[in-house]
Formats: sequence, structure tokens, C-alpha cells
Amino acid sequence: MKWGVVTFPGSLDDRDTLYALRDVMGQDAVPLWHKDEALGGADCVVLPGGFSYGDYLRCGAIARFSPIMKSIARFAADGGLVMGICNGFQILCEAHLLPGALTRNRSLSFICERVTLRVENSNTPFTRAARAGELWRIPIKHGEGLYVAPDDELRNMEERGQVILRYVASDGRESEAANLNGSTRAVAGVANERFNVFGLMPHPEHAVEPMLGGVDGRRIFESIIESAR
Amino acid sequence: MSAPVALPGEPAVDRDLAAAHGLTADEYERIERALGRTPTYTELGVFSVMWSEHCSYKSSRRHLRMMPTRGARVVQGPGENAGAIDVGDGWLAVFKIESHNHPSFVEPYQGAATGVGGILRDIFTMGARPIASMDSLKFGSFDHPRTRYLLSGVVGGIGGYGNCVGVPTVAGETMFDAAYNGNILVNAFCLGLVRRGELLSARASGVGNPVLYVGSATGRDGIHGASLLASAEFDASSEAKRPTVQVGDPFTEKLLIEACLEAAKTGAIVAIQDMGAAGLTSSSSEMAGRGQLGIELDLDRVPLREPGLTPYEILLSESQERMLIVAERGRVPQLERIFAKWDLHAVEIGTITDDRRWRVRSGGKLVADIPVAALTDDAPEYDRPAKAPSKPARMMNRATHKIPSPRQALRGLLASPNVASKRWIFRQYDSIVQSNTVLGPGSDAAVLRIKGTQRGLALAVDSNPRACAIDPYLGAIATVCEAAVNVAAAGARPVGITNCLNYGNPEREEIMWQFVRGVEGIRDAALAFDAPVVSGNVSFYNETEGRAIPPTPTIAIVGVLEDCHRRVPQFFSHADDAILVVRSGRPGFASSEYAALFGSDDAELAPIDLRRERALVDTLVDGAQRGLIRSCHDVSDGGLAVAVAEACFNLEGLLGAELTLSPGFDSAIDLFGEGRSTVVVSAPAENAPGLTEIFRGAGLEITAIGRVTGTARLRIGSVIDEDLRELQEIYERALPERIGDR
Amino acid sequence: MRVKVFVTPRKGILDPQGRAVEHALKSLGFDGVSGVHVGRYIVLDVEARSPDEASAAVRRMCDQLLANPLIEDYRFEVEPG
Amino acid sequence: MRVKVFVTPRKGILDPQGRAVEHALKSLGFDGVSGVHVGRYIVLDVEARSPDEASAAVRRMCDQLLANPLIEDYRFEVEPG
Ligand SMILES: Nc1ncnc2c1ncn2[C@@H]1O[C@H](COP(=O)(O)OP(=O)(O)O)[C@@H](O)[C@H]1O
Ligand SMILES: [Mg+2]
Repeated sequence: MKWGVVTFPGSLDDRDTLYALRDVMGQDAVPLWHKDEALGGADCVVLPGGFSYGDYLRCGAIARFSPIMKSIARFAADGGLVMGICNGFQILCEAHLLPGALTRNRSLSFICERVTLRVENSNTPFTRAARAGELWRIPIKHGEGLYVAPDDELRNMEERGQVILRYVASDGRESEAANLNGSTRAVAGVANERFNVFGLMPHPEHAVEPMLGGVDGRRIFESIIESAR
Repeated sequence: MSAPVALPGEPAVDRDLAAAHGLTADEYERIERALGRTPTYTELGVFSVMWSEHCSYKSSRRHLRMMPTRGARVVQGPGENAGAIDVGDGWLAVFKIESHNHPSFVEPYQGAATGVGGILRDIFTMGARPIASMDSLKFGSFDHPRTRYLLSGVVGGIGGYGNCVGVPTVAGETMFDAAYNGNILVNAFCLGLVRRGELLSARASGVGNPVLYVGSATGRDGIHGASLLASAEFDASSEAKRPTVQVGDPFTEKLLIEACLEAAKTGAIVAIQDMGAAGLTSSSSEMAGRGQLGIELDLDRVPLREPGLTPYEILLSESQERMLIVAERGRVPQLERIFAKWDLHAVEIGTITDDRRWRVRSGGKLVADIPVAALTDDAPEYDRPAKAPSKPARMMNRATHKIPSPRQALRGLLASPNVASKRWIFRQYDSIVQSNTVLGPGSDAAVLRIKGTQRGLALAVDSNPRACAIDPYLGAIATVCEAAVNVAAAGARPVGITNCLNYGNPEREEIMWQFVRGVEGIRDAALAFDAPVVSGNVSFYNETEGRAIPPTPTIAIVGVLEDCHRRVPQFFSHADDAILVVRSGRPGFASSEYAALFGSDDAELAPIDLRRERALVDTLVDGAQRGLIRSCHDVSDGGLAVAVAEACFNLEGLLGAELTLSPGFDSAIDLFGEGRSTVVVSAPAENAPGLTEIFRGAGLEITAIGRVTGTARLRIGSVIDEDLRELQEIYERALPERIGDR
Repeated sequence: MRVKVFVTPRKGILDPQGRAVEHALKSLGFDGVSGVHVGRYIVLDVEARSPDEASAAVRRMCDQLLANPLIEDYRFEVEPG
Repeated sequence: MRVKVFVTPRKGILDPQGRAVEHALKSLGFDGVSGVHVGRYIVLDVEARSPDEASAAVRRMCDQLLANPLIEDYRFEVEPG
């Protein structure tokens, strides 16, 4: 399969995502440029972390209007796989490709820390390789990752299984303290109703090598590879 | 050619106006001599910034020449935007540390943020991609009403800028002491990597080559930021003199990094320098000066943020995120295209000339015409009088009658903001972006891998103002030793040093004495470790209302790990491992945190045997490379007991330790004293004999003092028996509680 | 025409910043403070032939970019002149 | 009393946020936009016996916390009621 990783002005983890995919996972991955409309024949498009447009106004609000986002919206409407990590998640929400919004962390400060995630739905293209309830250690690093969605919408999402990842304590239990950014219902990652667009605040591309502290992020990439087959 | 003319509305230039610009009568005469006439108002402004302490190093230059700057690995020593060391496999590490003390005291968030922005530019102007930052911070005590505000502002600014440009902040140090109540220190370090042969320079060449202005437009920010703010003491009138605060734009900086690195690949860049202190003036004159050439600028072409800026303002503005490039003739369009791709201006504003003059035009008129050398090499240089004070300074209290129990001492130390966990700070920093961080903040040194190789780099930054206050020479040596041992503790060989010398007013002879002794100390230690000083920064006038900070040389050391897999963390990781202590000398209380908390009459620093310090570093590196050492933590603030507790606080799983105290390890001084370099090592029990042999062979004292246990208790002889969870809680909560962050 | 846009957190949406500011004000001794909310204030000049034309344009700017309707409310004022 | 505080970047001080928003609005086709600045809008309730008393308190809040006088200007409105 082929991956495309978008660079917006201010993207930061674009290079890391390409590195994780190419050098660590041995994948065919191409960089995509925000001013282009072509998706380079990608089977899965990744919107990476960073501070697109400096995160000015609202995170992701300005990047959403990049030329490439039109193609990505079309690609998603056609069922193509799209994953937004951190800033990419914020962009997907702003672009209405995912429900909800991301606002400032409860603590109002940036948090860089390895957290425990619980896989809430393993029946998706992004978690296929995992068991439901599996626990992952993956880092977060963001200032605005508090997930919000209207109550009824979130309830429907939960029922449909769109809440894919949740912040939990290291023993797998839900806890206020483990929900570092204060997200509603400790939501860490969600999918759209069709389950082809996925956004998450944690950074799987920073959890693919033992030397850098763990490999649980690979599970997501492996799932996508499996799904694309 | 006719002389530059005064512009309408400009004040007449005379000795008084020069004095108001911070120039002495002598200096003013020198200017008249250099020009052969009275300077224009614009020229006076230019001289005042270029001859300021901050830009000219006039009080420090002659002493800095003492530093060892050459070595087999040194590719670029001091004199460029940053130094460069060959770290193997075709890679150069480019690094530097710089202060942003005064701006951070005035406006902590923006001051610290723009400090990070400035040091980043020093690195990528060398053609190197910045891969890691560190920050060394000194605040006043928590009793002081501004400390919390300054702390959250500074940390917010460092994170706000560093996180947004995508350079991980991987280590640092933070100290709180009333001596910094009126003058905080914010020193920012950055390191970048560039392939050998692709290093850029700030030396202009090629008469007729175009000069390009790239990056943000120029506004009125920071006019006289360098000369007035950083080159004079703070007092009540500083308020009025305050220049417009500079606001950083990390987003633009990120674009500038990518655009400049892409432009560097074209080979069309002849020279490049960032517009830091004294902005356009210093970057243009210094690049011309290094190349023994001249430069001509047309201010009408400079992109402006607001209309109506005068030549004086444009030349002295310190607006952020701007660079000056000397390009190869005919290749401007190619560079313009790259900057346009990143939505940045690139405007041709001048030319390199052969007449060694710095010439500036505005509105078709000549507004400045100065020999380049007068602004650079021939700027004043002083040999200021230096004299030791009659009685040595001291930051500690005398001993009290209430001597704490070992348990109270340990708990008190762990709760002291100087010892306590700095997680509240470093978790606000992205420490993992770029996927190189093998060991992040929280360990003695950070370790970064170099992708595509087995190699790693270890980084540490240290300072020890309490020791420097007692003896500025020994204190400086101790600081270098601590940084070197921190790097070696991680398994890396120290290969290069950068330093930021923070002192008071150099016009006072005891301050000048502290400074000179500090430089001598760094020189001697750098020689001993064979780690040349390749870059640095001097920050004088760190005083408020006549009260100087303690002498604070900040030392950052870069080390090389041949095999990154052999890096050593500071945390115990296996129950039943042996715990050993290696000492290069005896501990004492003189500059210790224990003395700061509980008082002590111990007033003298122990002598330092640099050969033993070197042996310690070499042996640690050797032991790590042979895979004999599982963890290594240096004993610093809080002494041995605290170091052992910290080694237990492994986030991946708390462990315990049981120490059997032998004579020589059982007194308060052994447990809490801080002395010459000492490390706590853990290793599989079967490695203990081998380790003992290599350390003894190197002439060092090594003692097995206990073992790692699987239960989270800390037992030290019969004097301490504590639940480590409780201790960790104290250690982790101390800072957030003081800050008032639930 | 000078336009002022006020963007506020939607009622019922968590406003951690407002809460933090309220907390900070109280700890500075301003006891009688309550209901603090922090939003954005955007000032801009719009070329338009009439206030109505300006309003229409600004409404579109808000809907598209300046506010996120899911979590924010906006209102604006057009100053003729 | 309901108080509205408007905090804006000081004249001459770099406002990267305003610049980014202006740029974005233009690229969305709003050509006639200029002079965009982004600030904060703070709404709060203050207990006070008179608008003057409220004003005095709010001024102190602004100086101490709500605005950074080095880089920001503020103004506020007290709505009696
Ligand atoms: N301002 C800071 N920024 C980043 N990391 C910091 C900062 N202050 C302290 N740290 C980190 O916290 C840990 C402990 O710091 P410190 O107490 O200075 O260590 P030590 O005394 O062992 O040298 C180190 O890993 C250091 O890198
Ligand atoms: Mg240490």
C-alpha cells in the first residue's frame, strides 16, 4: 500500500511520520504538500502533528482551507482512509470530517507525557490488529487536546463505536487523573460514522521503536496495512 | 564621496547625546577620530549598539582569548554564529548557549520565547538543522512575589516557542535562590546537525554579491534592546528606557528554518547571519567585517511592518525572525523561489563592496558611511581592573542549633524546589519531536540518537553559583566537572563545551575579578577534559539596585556515544543489582542544598583534583561502553541520599534500595554533603568486581554500598527507612504545590 | 468600515480559561467576581459600500473561519466610518 | 454588574495572530479586509455598589492580571444592571 503524509506550513511531525512509516515500518510513503491537490496515489493519507499556521486563531482552523484539504475531503467521501494525528485531528474536526472539537487542556498548559490508551473498538481499519481492551503506551504532546462534542452526539458516537481510544490509568481503569487533558469522557481518538476517517491526539509515530520508549504505535499502522490489503 | 547628511528632525549630535546613548567621552572621541568628522544621529545610534558591551564584548574579549578553542574535532570555534564539532560518521554538531536574562525579567513569556528563537537562528544559520534545546533557569525564592509569575511566564515562553518550531527541549536545570530575586537568568542552548562540508558561514565574500533580507518585516521592536537593556544595570529609570518588547512568532521561525535549510542545499548562499541584537546593523557589518569587505544597504527596500520608520529605527530594530544573506550573484531568483514557497519575503537590499566601508542609503541619501572595522574589530576593548574582595562572599546561612534528623533532612531536601522534580517544567516542553530522544528530561543528561548511525549525543547543562560565590575559580571548575560527569554518567565522552557567563557589573573590580577567575576555571577544566570551548556568550550587568547576582557561569557540554544502545539512564532498573559509589573526593556542606536549608559552618570548597575528575569521566565512559553499568546518577543537590532516592524514582516502575553503611558513609556529611564528583552506579552483582577493578585502576575510590530491591522502600543503615512512594510524592508534588497548581 | 467581532465559548461548553481567570482573580483578592468567560476579540477593517454589505461579509467570515459554531458563539458590530 | 473587557495587542507590537488571520481571510476571497488584530474578550460579573466602584476594581484587575501592559492595551465597559 501507499501512504501520503501532508505537510502544512507549521507541520512538525510530518518528517517523523515519514520516518516511522518508511524507515521503521518499511512502507512506501510520500510527502504531500498543502498547496497541491494531488494525493500521490496514497491509499491512506496522514495529517501529522504540529502547529499548522502557528495554531493561530484555533488549532487547525486555517489549515483546513488548504488546497489539499479539498482533495482529502473528496478522498474521504469516496471511502479513502484518512488519519489525523494531534494537529491533524484538530484539522479534521475543523474541516467537519470528524465530529467534535479540540480545545485547551484543562490545565491550560502543554503536556508532553507517555499515557495509557485503551482500545475501545477493535473492529475498525485503524485498530484491526488489536484486541478490544488492549492497552497501549503512547505519548501525547499538545496544549489543546480536550475533546468536546455535544452530549447527544457523543452518546450516539459511543453507541456506534466511534470512540476508538480512551485515556485510562496504567491498569486499564478509567480515572480522572489519567485523563490528563480533561477530554469529555476521556476520549483520545474518534472515527467518523463510516470508520474511514480517524483522529487521535496521541502520537503513534512516536511509539514505533524500542529505543525511543515503546512500539505500541505500530499497532495502528499495522491495522491500516492489514485493512488496505 | 560626500559625507552623510543629517535628516530633518534629527537631534544635533554632541557629547551629551553620545552619553545618553551610553557612550563615554573617550568613546565618543574615538568615533570622531574613526570618521574624521562628527557622526550623524543615525551613525551615533549605530556606534552605540555596536560598541555596547553586549555586541562588542569590550570588557570580556581579552579574557575570553584564554579559553582553549582548538582540538582535533573542532571544525568551527568561537567567532561564527555557533561552534561546530565533528561527532563522527560525517556529522557535525553545531551548538551554542545564550542568555536572555533582561528581556525575560521584563516580560517573561516573550523574553524567554525570543531567547529560544534567537539561539535557534544561530544554529540554522550555520546550515545545521536544530535537533535539541536545553534551558538553564535561575529564579528568585518562592517568597518573592514575582517568582511564580516569572517562572510560569518563562516556562510558558520556552515551551510556546520551542514546541511550535518543532525542536525538542530535552534537558535543562532550574534553581531558586533569593540572590536572583531582582535578576533572573534565562540561558537557552540549542544544538543542530549538519553534514561535514555543508557548514555555512557568516563571512561575506565576492565583491558585487547581492545582500538579501529574508523573514519577517521590520518594526519598532527592541530598539536599543541590546545596548541599553543588556549593558547597564537595572534601576528605577529602566522602566522609562524600556524598549518596545519584542514578540516572537515561532510559526514564521519554523518556515524560516525550512526555507533556510532548503536554500543552503542550493549552494547559492555565500554567507548568512541572523539579525539578532542590533539587527540589520550588526548582521551586515559583522558579515562584511569577517570577509574584510564592505557593504552597501538601501533601506528603502527593507520590508517594514508599519510606515514611517526612520533609518535610525530600521538599523537598530530588533524585530525577530529576520536573516541577512549574501548570495551568489545571479542566483537571487532561485533563492526567492524557495522563500516564496515558504511564504516568506526575500528582498535584495544591498551589495558587497570592496572598500571596507559600511554604507547605508535611505530616500536616495547617504545616511551612514563608516569604516566596517570601526564597528567590529576596532571597537573598544578594555582591560578593566579586577580585584578580589576583602572577604569572600557566601550564600549560605550559618549552622543552626536545630540539626535535623536524617529522615527530616531527606524529606526536607526532596521537597526543596532546587532538588524536587522539575516535571512541572519539562512536561510543558515537547521533548520527543524529531524522533531522536533516547533519554529525555529527568535523567542526568539527555541522549539523542543520530539517525542512520549507531551514534548518540549526550547533552547536559549545569551551573553552580553557590560554589562560584565562595570561590569563582573553583566554582567554575566544579561546574564544568558536573556537566562533564553528567554527560559521562549517560555513557558519553565529553567533546565540546559552550558557556554562558552571567555576572554583575564589570565596571566594578570585584565583579571583574569573579569573571576573570571564572574564565580561568573554565579554561583549566576544559583543558583537563580535552573538551574545547567552541562557542559562548557573556551576560554582564546582571544587577538590580547595585546588588549583583552571584557569579553564574553556565556550562553546557556535548558528549558522543559511539553506540547509542549503550547509553546509561540514571534510574535503577533491576532488583538485586549492586549499588556502588564512586568518588573523586570528599563531600562537604559548603555550597550544598543542605546548608541552604539547615545552615552549616562549612565555608570552604574542597580542592579539586582535575586528573581524578578526568579519570572518573574516562572510566564511566569505558564502563558504559563495555556494558558493565546499568544505571549511573551523579550526586549533586541534596547529596548521596537524595541521589539514591532519585535513582529509585523510575517511572517505568518504582524500585527500592538498601544501603549498608560503612564508616565514611554514615555521617550527615556523607549522606547529604555535596563534594567533588561522586556517582551512584548500579550494576548486575556479577559485574561489581570488574567495575571495582577498573575504577580502582583509575585511582578512584569505589565502594559497594548496597543493593537495589524490588520493594519500594529506601533503607539506609539504621538511620533511614522510608516508603519510596511517599518520598516520590514529596519529590513530585513540591514544585506544583509551590506554584499553586493543584 | 471598522468591524469588531466577539467570539465567546458556547454556553455549556467547558471554559477552562474562564475558570482559571476567575480563580486567579479571586486569589488576588477580587472576591466579588463571578461568571468569568474568556473569548476572542477580533478587530478588522472591511471595504464595503454599506454597513449591510459589511455585515453580510463578516457573517460569512465568522461562519467560515472566525468562530467554530460547535463550541463558540459570535456577534459583531460594524462601525460606520 | 456585568463587565466586558477588550484586550488588544498594543500598536506597533507584532501581532502574528492577526497577520495569520488576515492572510487566511484574504485567501478565502475576502479581499477587502485589512488591519486585522486578534485580542481577548473577557466577560465577568462584578459585585459593586456603583458603576464607578466596578470600574475601579476592573481597572485593577486589568493592570494586574487580565492584560499585559507591556504588549497589550485594554478597555472595558460596565453594564449597569
Ligand atoms: N528548565 C528545565 N528544562 C528542562 N528540563 C529540566 C529543567 N530543569 C530541570 N530539568 C531536568 O530535570 C532533571 C533534574 O534536573 P537537576 O536537578 O538539575 O539534575 P541534576 O542535579 O541531576 O543535574 C534533569 O533531567 C533535567 O534535565
Ligand atoms: Mg545530575
